[in-house]
Amino acid sequence: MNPIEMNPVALQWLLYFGAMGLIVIGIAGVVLHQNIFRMVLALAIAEAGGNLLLVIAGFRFGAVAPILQDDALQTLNTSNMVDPVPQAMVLTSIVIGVGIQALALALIIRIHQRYGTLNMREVHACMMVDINKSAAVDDLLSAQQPRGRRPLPSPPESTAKRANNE
Amino acid sequence: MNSIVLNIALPLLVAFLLPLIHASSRIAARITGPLVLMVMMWSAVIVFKALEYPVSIALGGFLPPVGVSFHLDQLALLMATIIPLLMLLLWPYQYEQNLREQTVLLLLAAASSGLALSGDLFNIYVFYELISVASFGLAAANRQASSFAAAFRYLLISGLGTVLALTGIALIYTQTGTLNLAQLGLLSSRLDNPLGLSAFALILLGIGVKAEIFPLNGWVAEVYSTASTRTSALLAGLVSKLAVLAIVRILVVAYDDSEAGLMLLVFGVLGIIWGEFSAWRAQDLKRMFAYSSIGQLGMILLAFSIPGEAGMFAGIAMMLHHLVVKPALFLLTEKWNHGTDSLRGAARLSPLAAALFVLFALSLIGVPPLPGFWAKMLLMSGLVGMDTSVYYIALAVLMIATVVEAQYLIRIAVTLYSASDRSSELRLASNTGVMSLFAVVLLSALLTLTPLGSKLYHIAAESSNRALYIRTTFNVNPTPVLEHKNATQEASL
Amino acid sequence: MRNLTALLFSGGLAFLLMVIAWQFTLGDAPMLIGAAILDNAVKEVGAANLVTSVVLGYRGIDTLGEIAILFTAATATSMVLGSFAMTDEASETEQREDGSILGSSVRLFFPLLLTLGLYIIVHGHLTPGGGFQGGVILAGAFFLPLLAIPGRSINHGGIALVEGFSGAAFILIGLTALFSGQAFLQPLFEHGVIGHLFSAGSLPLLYIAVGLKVGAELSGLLANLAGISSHAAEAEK
Amino acid sequence: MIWLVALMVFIMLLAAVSMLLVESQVSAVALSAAVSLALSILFVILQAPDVAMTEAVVGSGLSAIILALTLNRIHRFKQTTTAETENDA
Repeated sequence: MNPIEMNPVALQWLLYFGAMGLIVIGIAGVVLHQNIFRMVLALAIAEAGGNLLLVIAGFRFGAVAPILQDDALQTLNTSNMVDPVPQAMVLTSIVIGVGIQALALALIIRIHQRYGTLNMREVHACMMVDINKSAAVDDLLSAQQPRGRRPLPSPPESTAKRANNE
Repeated sequence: MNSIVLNIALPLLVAFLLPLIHASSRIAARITGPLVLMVMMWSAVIVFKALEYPVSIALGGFLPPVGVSFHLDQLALLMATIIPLLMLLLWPYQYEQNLREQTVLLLLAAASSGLALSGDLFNIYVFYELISVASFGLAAANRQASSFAAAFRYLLISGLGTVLALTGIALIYTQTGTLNLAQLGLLSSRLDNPLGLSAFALILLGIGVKAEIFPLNGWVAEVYSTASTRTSALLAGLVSKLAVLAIVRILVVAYDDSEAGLMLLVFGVLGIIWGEFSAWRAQDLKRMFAYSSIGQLGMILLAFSIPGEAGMFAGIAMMLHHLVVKPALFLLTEKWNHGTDSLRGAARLSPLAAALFVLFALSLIGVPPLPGFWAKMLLMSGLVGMDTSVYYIALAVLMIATVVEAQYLIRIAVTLYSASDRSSELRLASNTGVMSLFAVVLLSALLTLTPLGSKLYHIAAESSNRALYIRTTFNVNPTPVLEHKNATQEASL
Repeated sequence: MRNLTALLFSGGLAFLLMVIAWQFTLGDAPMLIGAAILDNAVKEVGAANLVTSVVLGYRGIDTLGEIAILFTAATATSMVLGSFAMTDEASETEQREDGSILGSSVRLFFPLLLTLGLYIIVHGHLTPGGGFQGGVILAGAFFLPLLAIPGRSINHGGIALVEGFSGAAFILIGLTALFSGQAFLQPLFEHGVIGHLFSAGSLPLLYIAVGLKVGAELSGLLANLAGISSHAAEAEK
Repeated sequence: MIWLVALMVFIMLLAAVSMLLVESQVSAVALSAAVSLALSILFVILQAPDVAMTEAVVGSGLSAIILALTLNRIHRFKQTTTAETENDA
């Protein structure tokens, strides 16, 4: 593939559009979606958008990948390469992202076991009930109350078979 | 000087090996963590003492700006000393099955030290992420259903912050082609445009998640009331300050104009209003302190938004004051974890804890002889000194917030000392030992106010000196700080 | 309140993105440290893959932070799912059907994936790929049999051993440089001939450490998420 | 070449949007893997083979596996509990 034949302006707009689009879609998903599993997916999408933006930051028209192979190993010509620094940063950030995602999924498994739901609003309500219970504060008086609607009735613990908390 | 990297390498090394140490000898595993923290403190103190002027060390032997560099100045080393000290105080000594928690705490110590020392934008991001993941783990360590849910919500908000910060870093890199803070300082004219400022806003919001910045602080009350008190104390006391420190470094070095500072001011004022009024309405101590810490963090941001030495001085003073007071107050909630009404007459059952509460509360409000008063005084005089209407509005908000703060803290104090109408089963707050240590620190700060103040002023002058930072990193003529005082004033003009 | 905050937040974000989109200058962004690295990396580090020389040389501390993050995430995951991985879902082993075809094909794949992963790790300084990519493939190689062959359990002690020592190896290589009078994480040894397998000083060693660390971390993580019983956790009790 | 980029960006954004809107969780996982795949092709075009490889291996491999494992575990849990409640009734 010959990068020179690309139309630079259109290409750059397309790529920026793609990266910004991913970030916006991802953030919108996290803010608006009610399913916690889907929120984790949306977060990964937003992170991917950030990564794409970084790689675009290092891209040069007409440049090649920053790896010396075949002929270039003889000449050691590194002048027409794309910037390797953003690529290294993206490598780091992808791995960080997957670590955080795994932790989020572990938390989802536990939340689902204890509260029996994947709906963020219900999870939040159950959590507030638990917090208020442990603080021995009346629900209606709680400072958290005006945040949303009244807490849902007690979490479906009976079906969720509360894990033994030794 | 190079040996300061041990503060990062050693806790990481031990954290990696801790499961193996545990498998061979449990006693060794139990003492390793505190031992490592002591070594860290020792190494930080040694470097701190030997430091006459700021030094930059190049990691991997690649000179900045190409490689990652650490910036060692008094502020960074002060934090590097405080981190292991605070962790030693809040270390979970008595629990049995806490191998993983200890591992995570060591990782948190390493990441915190790295964040305090780092002089590279992306390196700051990496250490910040390490702090994030470690604090998610600590938030969930309680293993209650509610703490899982709180940790998950914390993770999501933090994840959003990560994306924003990463976008901000990408924008800065697009504009300048570098990541080194000092070089960003040299190129700050390229960042003095809407794009550069929005990059700063993104990083501010992203890193600000840990600093409990206004729109992204939904997690604060949830996590602090579900996690263990030690974790709350660590997150509110240490992690939030480190996030603020990272933001301030970027602000001071790379954004030497008023707009970025104004952004800090706006978020600070919003945080003060939201935090203090929510705290006023809170019905139990944990959430009250959580919201009040949002307000306090807002004040700290407000202080750092004042350009020059005055703002840095006020900010560092408020930061250190909050660092001592807030963990102590959180330790208090370990036993007093019920609604405020149940605290009626608790002073008779545990007089020491109640007295300590009153001491810390008065200092937090800013009652004259106590250190908190001087910190707030610095902030107010800094705001007045700016002589701009925006800062006067901020001052008015600060005054009102102080009244609100006084109202709810004194309400608690009165409840503590009022006659109880029922036989309460409250016992002595269990951590009065550690709390008294915090009180001793606070009171000794009071006794040594003059030398402490001049030392802090010295630190503030050094770390608000942008020219010095840049010169240090590029290792041109490292000269003692005092000669640069004039240069600071010129730079701030 | 919550909706208001969300609205404020998204409004501010949309404004920011508008500013960004409006301000973007089309054309080449400045390249400062990138250009310096391209000029010097071959003689300073000696790796044919310049991304590797950035990842392990110029920004080695970031990589250390990154494996630490993965380790923290794995530790926190086992803290969350932890010792009662089995108690909640006691019946899971019986639910897995005995897929003999699946099992034998997995047995066939195992050495293939293992070789591929190791190849990618060892050639990280020459070709695209390296410790992370190879580590992920290694984790896949060790995890697939667990999924496909019933009754197979993972050796958590072995995983802890590998992840502990490989992580320690990375730091110790860095500390060796420090104590021999150089900077922390400075590449060691002679560079050798660029493009050869044994070149680029200590970089291949670092990448092997990273690969093993990532592989061990991720296989533990996968096993944990899949709910496969952990001997180590029970032993810990 | 530009058409390939346009196609990839289009596929990526489409998959991302439908990932949020689609009903089934399993398809959402598959769509997020598709986003990663399109993204890794973009990385190849942007001369970043290292990143492309990582994104392909991590994004559409590892990430999809851990998501699927989680779904499997949640689903299995749901089945066992509903069976139990039926028995109780």
